[in-house]
Amino acid sequence: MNFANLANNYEEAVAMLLFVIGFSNLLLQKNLIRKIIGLNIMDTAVYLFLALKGYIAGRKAPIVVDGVQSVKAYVNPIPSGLVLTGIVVSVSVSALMLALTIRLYRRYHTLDLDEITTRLKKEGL
Amino acid sequence: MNEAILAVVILLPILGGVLVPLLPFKNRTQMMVYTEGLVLLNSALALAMLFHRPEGSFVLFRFTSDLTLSFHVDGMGTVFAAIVSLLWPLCVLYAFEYMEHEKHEKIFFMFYVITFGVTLGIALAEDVVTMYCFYEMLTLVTLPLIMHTLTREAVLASRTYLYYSLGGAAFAFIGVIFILIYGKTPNFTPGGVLDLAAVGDRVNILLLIYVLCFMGFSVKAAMWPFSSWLPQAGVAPTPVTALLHAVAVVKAGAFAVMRVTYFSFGPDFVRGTWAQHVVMALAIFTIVYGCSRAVKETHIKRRLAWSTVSNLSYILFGAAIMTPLGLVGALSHMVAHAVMKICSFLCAGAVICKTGREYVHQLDGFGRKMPKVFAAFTVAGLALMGVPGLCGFVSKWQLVRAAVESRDPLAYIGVAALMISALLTAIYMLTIVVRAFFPRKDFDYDTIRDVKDPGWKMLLPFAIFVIAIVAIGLHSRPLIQGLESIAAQLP
Amino acid sequence: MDAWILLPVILPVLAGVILLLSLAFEKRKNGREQPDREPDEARLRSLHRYVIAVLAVSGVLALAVSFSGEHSVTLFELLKGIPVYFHVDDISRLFAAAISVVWLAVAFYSFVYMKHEGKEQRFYGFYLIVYGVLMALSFSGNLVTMYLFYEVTTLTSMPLVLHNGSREAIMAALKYLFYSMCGAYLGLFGIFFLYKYCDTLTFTAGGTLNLELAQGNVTILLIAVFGMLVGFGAKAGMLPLHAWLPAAHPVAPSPASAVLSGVIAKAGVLAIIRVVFYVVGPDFLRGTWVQTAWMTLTLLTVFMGSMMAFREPVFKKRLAYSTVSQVSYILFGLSVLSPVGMTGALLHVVFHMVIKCALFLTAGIFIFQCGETRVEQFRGIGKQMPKTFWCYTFASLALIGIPPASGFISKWYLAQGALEAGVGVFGIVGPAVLLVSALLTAGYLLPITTSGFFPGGIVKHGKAEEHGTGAAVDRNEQKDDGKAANLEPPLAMLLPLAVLAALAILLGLFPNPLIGFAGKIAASVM
Amino acid sequence: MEFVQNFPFFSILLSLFSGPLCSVIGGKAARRVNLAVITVVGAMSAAVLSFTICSGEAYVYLMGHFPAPWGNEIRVGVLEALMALFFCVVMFLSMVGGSLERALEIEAEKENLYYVMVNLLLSSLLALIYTNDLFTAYVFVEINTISACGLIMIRQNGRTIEAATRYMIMSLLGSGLLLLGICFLYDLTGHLLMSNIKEQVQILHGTGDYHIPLLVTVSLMSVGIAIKSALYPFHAWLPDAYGYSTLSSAAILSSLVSKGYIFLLVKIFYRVIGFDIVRDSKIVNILFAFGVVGMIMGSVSAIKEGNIRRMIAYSSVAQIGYIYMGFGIGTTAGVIASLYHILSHAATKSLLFVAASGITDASGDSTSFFDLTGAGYRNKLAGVAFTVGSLSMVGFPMFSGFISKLLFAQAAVDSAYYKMLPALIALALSTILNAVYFMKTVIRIYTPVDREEVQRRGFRKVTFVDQKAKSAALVCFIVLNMALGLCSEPVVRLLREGLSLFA
Repeated sequence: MNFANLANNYEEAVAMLLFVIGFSNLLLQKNLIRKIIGLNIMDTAVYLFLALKGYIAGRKAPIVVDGVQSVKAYVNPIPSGLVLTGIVVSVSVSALMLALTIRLYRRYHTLDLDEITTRLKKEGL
Repeated sequence: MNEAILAVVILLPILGGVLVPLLPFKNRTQMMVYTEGLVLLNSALALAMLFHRPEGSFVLFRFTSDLTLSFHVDGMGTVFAAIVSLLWPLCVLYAFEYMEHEKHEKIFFMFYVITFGVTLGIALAEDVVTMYCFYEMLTLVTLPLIMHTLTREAVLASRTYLYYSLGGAAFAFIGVIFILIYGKTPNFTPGGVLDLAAVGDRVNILLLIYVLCFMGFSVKAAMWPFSSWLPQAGVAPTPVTALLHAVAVVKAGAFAVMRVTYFSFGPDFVRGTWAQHVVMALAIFTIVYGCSRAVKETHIKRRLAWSTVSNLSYILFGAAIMTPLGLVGALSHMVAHAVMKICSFLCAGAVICKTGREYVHQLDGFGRKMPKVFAAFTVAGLALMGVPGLCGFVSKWQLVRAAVESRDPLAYIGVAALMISALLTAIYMLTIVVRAFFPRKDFDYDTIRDVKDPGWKMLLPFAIFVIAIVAIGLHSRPLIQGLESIAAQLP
Repeated sequence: MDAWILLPVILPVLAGVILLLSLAFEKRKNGREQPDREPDEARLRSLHRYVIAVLAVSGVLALAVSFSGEHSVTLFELLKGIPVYFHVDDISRLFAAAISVVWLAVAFYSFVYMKHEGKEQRFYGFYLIVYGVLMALSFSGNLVTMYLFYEVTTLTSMPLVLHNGSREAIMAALKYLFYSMCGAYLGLFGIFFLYKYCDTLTFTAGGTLNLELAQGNVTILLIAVFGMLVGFGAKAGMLPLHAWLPAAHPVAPSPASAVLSGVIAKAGVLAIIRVVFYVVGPDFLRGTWVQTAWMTLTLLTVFMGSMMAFREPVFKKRLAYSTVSQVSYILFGLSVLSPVGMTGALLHVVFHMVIKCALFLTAGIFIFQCGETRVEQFRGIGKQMPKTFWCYTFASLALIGIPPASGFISKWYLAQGALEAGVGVFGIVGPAVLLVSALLTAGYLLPITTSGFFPGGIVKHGKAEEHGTGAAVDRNEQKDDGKAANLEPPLAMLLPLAVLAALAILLGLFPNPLIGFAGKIAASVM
Repeated sequence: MEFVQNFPFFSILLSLFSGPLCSVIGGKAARRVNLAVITVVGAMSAAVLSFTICSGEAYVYLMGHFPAPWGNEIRVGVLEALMALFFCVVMFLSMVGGSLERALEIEAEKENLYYVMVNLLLSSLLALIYTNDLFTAYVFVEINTISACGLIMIRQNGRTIEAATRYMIMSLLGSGLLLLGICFLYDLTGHLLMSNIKEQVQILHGTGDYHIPLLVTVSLMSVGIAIKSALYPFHAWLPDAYGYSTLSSAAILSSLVSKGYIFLLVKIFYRVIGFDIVRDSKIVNILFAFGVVGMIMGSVSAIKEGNIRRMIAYSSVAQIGYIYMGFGIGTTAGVIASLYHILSHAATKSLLFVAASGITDASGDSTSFFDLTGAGYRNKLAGVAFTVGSLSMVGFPMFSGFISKLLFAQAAVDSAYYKMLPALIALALSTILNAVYFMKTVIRIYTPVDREEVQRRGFRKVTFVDQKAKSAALVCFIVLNMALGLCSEPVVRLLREGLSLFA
């Protein structure tokens, strides 16, 4: 393995690290709120990654203020657009998750999903 | 002759059977006349068709361009179809008397008649897919017949039957797929259809698949280790056990094995390989195993069922010899076993139905009270043992001849197994006979005062079967010649 | 076509079937009436007449068939190339004649004896059928036909064994059945192989084995033949399938035991003769391990049978073991595969048939008259039934082989055959075993005579009816009764016994025609 | 350009906007709107299908005026149109079949919200089917997830909420991986349109550059979608979600939602990466292994289950295992078998759910196994339908399951040794296991109980007239199933054509 590239691409590495942190939180945490936080970290990591990819050092956003320059002067706007879309998606998903969590908490007064499952079994539903 | 009749004989009982519970019969007799008439008509049609075999084939339906439901009569199909067509009317007749006291008669006869059509479908199938389809269907339409009494036992038995059968079919299915892919054609062709060029270096895989397929189909033929469903299924009413579990269903399994062995994979492909030895060893083991279980069993129908297990493996053994003579042996035992086992089952059924006694030790002195039934039973028992002059000897002779000619040491062991099995057969059949005819010195006949011979509807089948047993035994020439001509088609 | 030679087969079988059917029919007519009721005297007498008439006619027919030249008849094809085929040759003659004579004699005897067993009609029905089947067996002209009638013999003779219906009898009958079946199937196993490797299964003196075909398959053929020897040996009481004999004989009615051990056991011998000398051919077996094993088995059986008989207190069982031993004499004679040995064997077939029947008939008389079955009960019995006892003594002497009684002749030939057959160590061991066995035979038969005539005190035996069947006599109480009762059986019982005993001696005195006949047979096959 | 070519876009748009529309109208009206939308979409899909069959090639539809590589595109071929049509049919029947349950189980004032979710689900499914843009696919995957979650939790009880939560969590894990995979691909190729990505990937593959990142990308996306479509062992949410949600939700979820994802995976394999590259990257072997294990384990869990709805749900796990096994075989024949199984399973599983509800209706609404005894006599049609569904699951000839089994087996035979035998044995074993639990149920519902027992428990008889909608749906399902089983050849041909257009 060539770790030299790791230093060059440290941003990507950070994004991946964040992704893993988020992913494992979402997967392993028992507490629902923490899971949701994990989810957000994970999504953010992806957006960070996308944003990094979309930015080329020294170029501007393609917002035309003072006349069109050469294409080389701007970065591709699509990645940024994707990030924005992604954020919308992740916000709505988080909202839904939180709503579900509230429902569960009202019903079972706990945020631990496993415990809820055992309660459900006791309920015999 | 028009090929469409092939489909007619299969569909007529299926449709006619469905009508049984729907038609507004005023009384039992009307239903009887309808059912018997239907079955007789269909048998007559089928036999007429078998005598003037239509040359071509009839395609009923196409799944895909190469998967069809198509029918064709050839020699082997003729044998099976003839057995079935001859036995069905008799058993329906018997069933009328037997079922008098059972509930849900109409449903029973519906499925009983449908099974006729499905069994003919297996016999007349032109290709391996058609046979597989009807094979599966057979499982399904016979299921309600086993469940018929709806006792806990019956439900359990039907479940076991279903699992075993479907499971077997699942493995057989693998074989069917291989035949479809590696065969030149899915149609049954004497000597097999495998395209050896396409097989290439996959011979061992194909042999493994053959073994799986053999074992899959032989589940219905109750080969060890898949034999335990058959004795359990004995809870069904006797017309079912007699006809289905001694002839139609189990023979369908054996028939399918013969089809894939001789007409799809091809005997030349398998002969002399480890696959042949595996299947033959299994068959040989079952021959002895079934008999030993029969000796241990005291419930009379279950005892006969174990005996069927053993006898079916005679057929499988014949099939596993994989020479034309082996086919002759297997087919002749198929015929012979059909008559003798159905006869003994019907006797057992008559006893159970008329007296409610089900265990061997309850049959003391019955020979004097039900002389006709037990005379028939004795003849059937002797035939099963292989006494010369009765049909069992003829088929056993053919089987052993094939085994000896094959010069395979394992086949020699098979011959020994046949002999052991014959001895065990003597034990489990003759103990019943001796008990019935020669009760203990102090036996009090008043305890079985109510026992007497059943009515003509039961006795007529007995008479016919006994005559058949003796006739085949004494004059086997035409039968064997016919079977040899079938085997002669093999390359 | 000489279809008439089947008359002695068909006639008794038909007659027997009619008896059985009329029994069933009558039962039906009488409804629930006690099925085991005693038939009245008149009925019984007509029954006896019927039986004797049938037997006599068929016996005469059988003799006529036997001694009117070569006959053969093909009935129909059982299987392709395997007809049901009858052929009368010398072996058939020997067996048919001997069986007919003995059968008739035992029938006379049973008329009286069977009174105390009951169910006569059933007994005679099967008795006649078995006779017919045995005739068919003797006349069988090929292996499959013989096998067919061999099986039928087993099946039809089984009811004779279980006649009295006790639990032991039924168990013994089943044992007999299954041993015989086991043997028959071993035989069938061999037949399958012989069918493949022989030119024909029709009996041909000297064998029909096709040695070219057999080339390379000798091992399996030898195994098959050995299986047949052991299998058919079952009926002849050869080791290892001998155990049915001692079980079946004590429980069967004495006439049945007599024919079982005198005649039916010989069916096994007949089958072995047919297989070895008429299908396989003695040359194929000579010097192989099969011959060695066969000889070993027979000698073991001879010795073991005698030993067991020696130790056995129940008289009929003792006789049964004796049969085990004696029939193996015959088999030993055959196994050496020499003409002299075979002559001896054939002679012993006839002699043993006569002698053993006689012995069993005496055993029956003891049971019938005194209800005694155990050897130690016979003390002093000779004084009350001297005629019976003399017959017993003569028969015993014949069996032991004391010159000039018949047994001597056959044993002489047997020993000589063994010595000159060139079978190595068996040439010495064989005669030695025969000698030891003869001594043992003397040891188990003669003490009965001595203690019967010389009880060493006053012992009186009562009639069976007075103290119940099988009960021991309380001798002390009867001591003062004065003169002991005459227990001599009725003439109908005594006469057949006397005839047989006389035959046992006379055949020994004038053996030459028989020896000539047997020698002719032996010469023809080797 | 012909007018009919606009239909895919119209159908997505129609269903998307009918969603918000439903939120402002009443429950009954919403229901009508919903059915109408499904019908119209179905009709349009049929028209598109016939158009594509006639034209014999796929076409690309520009969204807006930007051509590739900048604009967003829809791509329509035979396969897409067929799937869209089929999904509409199944959804329509499921909605009709479950109408009675919805009336009972959903609070009246929330009923219109349910249709919002259904319409959104439909639109997201259509978008997944038609889109040619990976990021659009991602967005609609999320919409799909959210609306499915709504479908689960619309019936309010603890189980459904818990199931919805679990479903969300698993789905989010999956879509996170998927998203990451898409980002990687974008990073590697600089494109989001599938066809453009494929060109670049082929070049990359040719040069051998970025071999490992490509492999990672493929695995990320495969695993992500596998998680979302409940491949064993990621199935924990599934039994609760299918078992306790309202009937039409269960039917739609089991037969459509997971299938939408799987279809997306097929598109990724064929249209984005290229199937030969996928095959060479050993990822198919992993899918194969999980598929085979899933086939067995799903059935084993189903056997142990005492609740009929959950049992059917577990059976879905096994069936999804079949589909992944088909991919895993790594041949086009295997993929066709899987695609056929998508159809066959959709038709069968929703049939089973509806039939099971018919059976439970006749057993005092108990889903417990023991209460079902004799239900086949109390509700004859449902009994027959359940039997048909079971037989199809067992792979009985004449029913759709048989054909897919046949296709799987044929595909397996032609594959490598080390896959052929496990695949065939697993097929056989799974058939047996299916037989065990399905036929056990069939036998149970046809085991009569005495009349007093029925009266005491208050079980009612259900006739055709009582539940017209459900009965009609059942009949249609049976016909659909048997049609797939008996006339499979045109369908398979379409699948084959469509797949060849993919490449």
